[in-house]
Amino acid sequence: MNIHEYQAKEILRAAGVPIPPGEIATTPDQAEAIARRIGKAVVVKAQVHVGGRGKAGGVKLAKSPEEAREKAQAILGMSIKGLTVQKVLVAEAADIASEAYVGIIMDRASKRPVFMVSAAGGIDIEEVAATTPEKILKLPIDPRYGLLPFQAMRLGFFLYDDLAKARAAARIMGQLYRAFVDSGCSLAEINPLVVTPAGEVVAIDAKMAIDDNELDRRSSIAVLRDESAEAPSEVQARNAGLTFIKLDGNVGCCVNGAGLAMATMDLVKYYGGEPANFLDIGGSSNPEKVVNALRIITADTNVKAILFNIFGGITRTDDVANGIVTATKTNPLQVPIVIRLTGTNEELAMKILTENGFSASSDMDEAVQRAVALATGGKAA
Amino acid sequence: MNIHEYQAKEILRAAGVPIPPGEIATTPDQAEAIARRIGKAVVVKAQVHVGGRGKAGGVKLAKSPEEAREKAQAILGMSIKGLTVQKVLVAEAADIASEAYVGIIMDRASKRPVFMVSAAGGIDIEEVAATTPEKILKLPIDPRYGLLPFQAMRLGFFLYDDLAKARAAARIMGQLYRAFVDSGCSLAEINPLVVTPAGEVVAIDAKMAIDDNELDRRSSIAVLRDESAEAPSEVQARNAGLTFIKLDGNVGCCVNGAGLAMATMDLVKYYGGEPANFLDIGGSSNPEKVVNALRIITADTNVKAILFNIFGGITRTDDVANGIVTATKTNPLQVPIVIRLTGTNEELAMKILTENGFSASSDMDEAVQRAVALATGGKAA
Amino acid sequence: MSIFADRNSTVIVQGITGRDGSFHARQMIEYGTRIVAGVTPGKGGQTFESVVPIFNTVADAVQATGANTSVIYVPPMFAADAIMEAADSGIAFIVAITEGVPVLDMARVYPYVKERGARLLGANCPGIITPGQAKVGIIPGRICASGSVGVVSRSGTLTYEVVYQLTRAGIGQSTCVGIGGDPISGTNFIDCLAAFEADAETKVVCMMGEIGGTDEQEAATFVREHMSKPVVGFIAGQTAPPGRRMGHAGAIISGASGTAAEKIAAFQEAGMGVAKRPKDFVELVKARLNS
Amino acid sequence: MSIFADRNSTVIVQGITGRDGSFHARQMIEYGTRIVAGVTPGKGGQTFESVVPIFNTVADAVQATGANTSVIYVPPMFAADAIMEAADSGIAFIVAITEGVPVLDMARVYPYVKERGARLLGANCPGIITPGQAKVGIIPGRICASGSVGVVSRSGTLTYEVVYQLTRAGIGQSTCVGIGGDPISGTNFIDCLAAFEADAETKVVCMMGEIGGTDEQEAATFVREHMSKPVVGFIAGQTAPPGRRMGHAGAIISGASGTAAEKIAAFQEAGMGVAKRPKDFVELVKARLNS
Repeated sequence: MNIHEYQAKEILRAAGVPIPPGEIATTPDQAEAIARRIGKAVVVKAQVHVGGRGKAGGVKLAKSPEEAREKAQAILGMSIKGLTVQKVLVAEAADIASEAYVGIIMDRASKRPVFMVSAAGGIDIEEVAATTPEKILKLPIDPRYGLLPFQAMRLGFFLYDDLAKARAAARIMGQLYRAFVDSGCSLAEINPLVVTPAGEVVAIDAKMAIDDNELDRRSSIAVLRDESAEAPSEVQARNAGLTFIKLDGNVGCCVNGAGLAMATMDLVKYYGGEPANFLDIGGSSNPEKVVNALRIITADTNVKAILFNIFGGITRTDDVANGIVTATKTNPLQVPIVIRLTGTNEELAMKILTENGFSASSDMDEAVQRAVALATGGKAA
Repeated sequence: MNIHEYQAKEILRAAGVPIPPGEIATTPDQAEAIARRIGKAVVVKAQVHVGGRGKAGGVKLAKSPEEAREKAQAILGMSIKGLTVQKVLVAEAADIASEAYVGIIMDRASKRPVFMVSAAGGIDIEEVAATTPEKILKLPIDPRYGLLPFQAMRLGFFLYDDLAKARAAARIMGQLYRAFVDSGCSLAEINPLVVTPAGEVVAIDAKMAIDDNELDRRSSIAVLRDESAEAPSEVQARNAGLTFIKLDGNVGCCVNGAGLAMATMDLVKYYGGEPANFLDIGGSSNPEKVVNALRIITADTNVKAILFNIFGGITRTDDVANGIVTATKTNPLQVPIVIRLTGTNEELAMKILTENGFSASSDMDEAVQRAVALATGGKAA
Repeated sequence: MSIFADRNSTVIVQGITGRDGSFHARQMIEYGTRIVAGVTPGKGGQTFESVVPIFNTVADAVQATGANTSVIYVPPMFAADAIMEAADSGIAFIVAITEGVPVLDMARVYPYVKERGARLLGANCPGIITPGQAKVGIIPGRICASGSVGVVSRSGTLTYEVVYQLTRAGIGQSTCVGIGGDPISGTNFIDCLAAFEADAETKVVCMMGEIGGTDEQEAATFVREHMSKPVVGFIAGQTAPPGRRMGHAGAIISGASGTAAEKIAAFQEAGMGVAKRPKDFVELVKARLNS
Repeated sequence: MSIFADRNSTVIVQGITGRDGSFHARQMIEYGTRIVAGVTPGKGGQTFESVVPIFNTVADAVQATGANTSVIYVPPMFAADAIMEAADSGIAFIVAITEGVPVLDMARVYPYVKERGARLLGANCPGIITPGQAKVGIIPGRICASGSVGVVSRSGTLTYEVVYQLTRAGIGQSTCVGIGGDPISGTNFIDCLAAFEADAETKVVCMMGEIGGTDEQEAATFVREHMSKPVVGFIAGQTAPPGRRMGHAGAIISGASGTAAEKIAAFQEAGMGVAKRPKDFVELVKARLNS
């Protein structure tokens, strides 16, 4: 789960990280009032869950409260990579002497959180990693010990020669690591970490991604989810216990298991079609899930054919069949459906489907090919 | 550093351990008032830093506030193993269905904190360990992980078959471990942990010993030191940066280094004498320490001779010599002194002593023998 | 022969009285797996299905039965503790089925298990099956057949699909292992490839990877450098968009890394067979079994 | 020959600009120890005594000098971190002089150092000296002489006393090690006894223990079971009362355990020589050197 910059900053501020003041505004009026309270030049920043909002015009400097209002007016309602800006952060504009990057990611290779810091901050760290890796210090953290003081100092001295600045940075590293662990992050980043002309070390921008598996035990983090910043179909799917990702094709897919779901999408492509979505109904046998899945798939007007691919292990295929029957009785389908079922209770499922006017196959390739044909040519098999 | 039962209970209560209410009283009046507030039968318990206060009559049941006053009157001012009772804890008397022992010690062999629990509580756990070790479960805790939930449950089930009681005990184990670590303990004990007739699991008595080395970073624990419960000479020594332990003999010892100090005491005994104290002036060369050491040794009227044994490594023997000269000028000695010095600046030290009328030897055995002779026979060498 | 689990596996089920635990315990018993004990705190002394003794703790269960394997079906927030309990109690092979275990938990669990010399499979995995000998986990027994193809995969139902197609084509398996789709898991491809290489029964290995991370690339390097036996690979997620988690916590393309294209390229460089579709495994394996 | 430290030891001083660190760094240089770097955060780039380069971190110092040994003189609350920094930076032998390190810190430090394959001596110890080759710590160089007696002790000045008496009697030492008086320390008697047993130069070992714990008893068992070389032992604290910490954090008799009497009995059972007084070492060692 991604959270907004302003939310990440609130977490880091509570952990002790020095961050210039700022508040959230949903209207130009509010933005002006906040800028007035701050009483200095401010930056108006779109709060959306995508990178590159600066280049998209979502971050603007304002030297007066009036200007803050104008800039907020321009940014609010703007669309950045398909997401509409509903909130802006109005934050004090800091004077910047130097910019650094500080981040923690959960690293699969070392099986540990890894610090990445670089004195070349403010820009895309992946580009720095690709072109000048020597400018990045990567330091794996043993989660049993946490960030040790000597590690924090090593990171601090990598950024700054000066003891006071290295110490200030080390303190911030410790606070960032605490926040990373306490919030259940998979990523936490300060970019840029700046030194002001007065020599203070402060965080100007922050980003955090939360491990979805942590949300059940971290209610104060779970409430930070901003559903208005996500695609409505994905929100609906998540609330129904489904994993759904919208894509641009026209073959709606409904599969049990993430690996098989991806393989099904790939096979659609292999046979010349384009998947409309990734949808995993999981291992449960609840017909209700199938009903919800069909509702979500059919809400996408791009979808020209629906493909079910179910390998019954824990999932009972008769439950899936019943779900399909129930759902289509309530809301008759406007597009053709192709069903592939095999595994647990396969015979029963076939019987249910046949009795209700559906046909089904037990061969994956055959089913995918038919769905692609239906979506592209419009011919029902 | 030892802390009182009531202090340990405050720490554990703050950590969430269920403990029947109780308050501290320094007068019979207060004891009566507390008993009245509690409104039930109470136990009046002497707060002293020694074991076995129950057998010594320092723990008494009182069924009414008036009786609490009487019992407090009897216990306050009582002397237990040489320490005068200055405070009593007046605590609600719990009904007891069963008693268990729960303790954590820092174990040298496993280099870890080790839980010790036994359903045979309420009595001396060392006796249980010696006679029926199978009644004790010892569980080392990896300090990098802390007490893991499964370990807490294993301990809980060792005490109770019943799930609810095992869970309650497991929760208390976790709270005790937290308190152990957060207070910098070398020992933390609940004895007895009782089950009430209503099935609740509560702590009736608690004991904590703090690692002295933790006190510098734990000011909230350091302030719990009750100097009125310690021997005044030891308090004075500690405040002067010396390690001093009073013993019953008549040869006052002043040595640099704990190992050499013990070996010196042993040699006094070997040559037929009895050491009056353990005193380590440490590795510093500060003459002031020598002055304080002499003041503390001579305050003991049992002391019939004073023995210095200094092996100069970091310690400069001339500093020690100067300290002896300074101290004896201000407060002339009433008992003979024997000085053994060797090592760093030995020649200079000998010169200082000789010029000021002292003699000194460089041989440890010779010096100890002379000191013993002086203390027992009274003959100055 | 086989890897990690066989007829000598004596298995404890942690969470045996739960919804999933009880269902799959019955399935495993039915398959012939030696389920020697169950663990559910507070139900110690009872029995499961009138035959399997239940204990309060894994330590008790191991002491009473000498079990060497454990399979875990407990809710995600308790899984890390259950794994550590098994490792601490002397279990040598731990299979954690539970899905949704926080990654930070696994980062603490991994060195704990390793220090105790145990092997962990998962979490968030379908488990392992050695056809005709032992099923530890949730892989359906009836889709498998005994034979000489080793199967290792990051996914569940995709594994079933491939195993099912192999079995229908008359190709049996030595052992099928689902290592799970989480970013940090106890056993990776290389562990399984090394074990299959050492297993006399296994002649060919099938490996189903997916997008995210670099495990498949490292596995390809291992195949090139250390394996004499042929390996056929497949990568799911060629059509997945970057930056989106495809169901599995680990199935996510970060920036330009972890794509299907680079993984397939690594397979090809290692001289592995590459299945473009799941069904391609059948012909690719047949050709290698006969060569 | 020698144990743990010799003329090939290249030594970093952590806390070289502090009061104790600078004093003892000079003493070590004077003795001929190869002090190759100092570490004090914020003083990187400066030099100590115009010759020893100072670095901000141990990692920097090791990278620049390839040092294999570190000696630590930092305040007690920073000692645990300094030890871990040394171990993490690839130092193989770490000598922690600092007194007053919390025991809970050491409980966390011990497995950290061990995992990295380093040896820790201390904390709260006088260090080590191999006469004529290297002094790492605070043992006065002038009381030692090169020879064939290994010395290991839990105390500081008591060690000096014994070493001094040996030297005056013409008996030189292979290496003198002070393992420190804390309840948890990095190196114990057995580690040193095993090293002395393996050291060709060492003919006899002197071991000075004290009350508290069971290290001496375990050492006696080790002597009986694994040592061919004669060992002479001494225990300080025969007159110490139970329950009182005798200066050293570890020197405390708990209940009936850790007494001098039981330790001396263990020495006798192991067939060791037992010195009743420090001066007895001279005759006991002489007899064993000549046998």
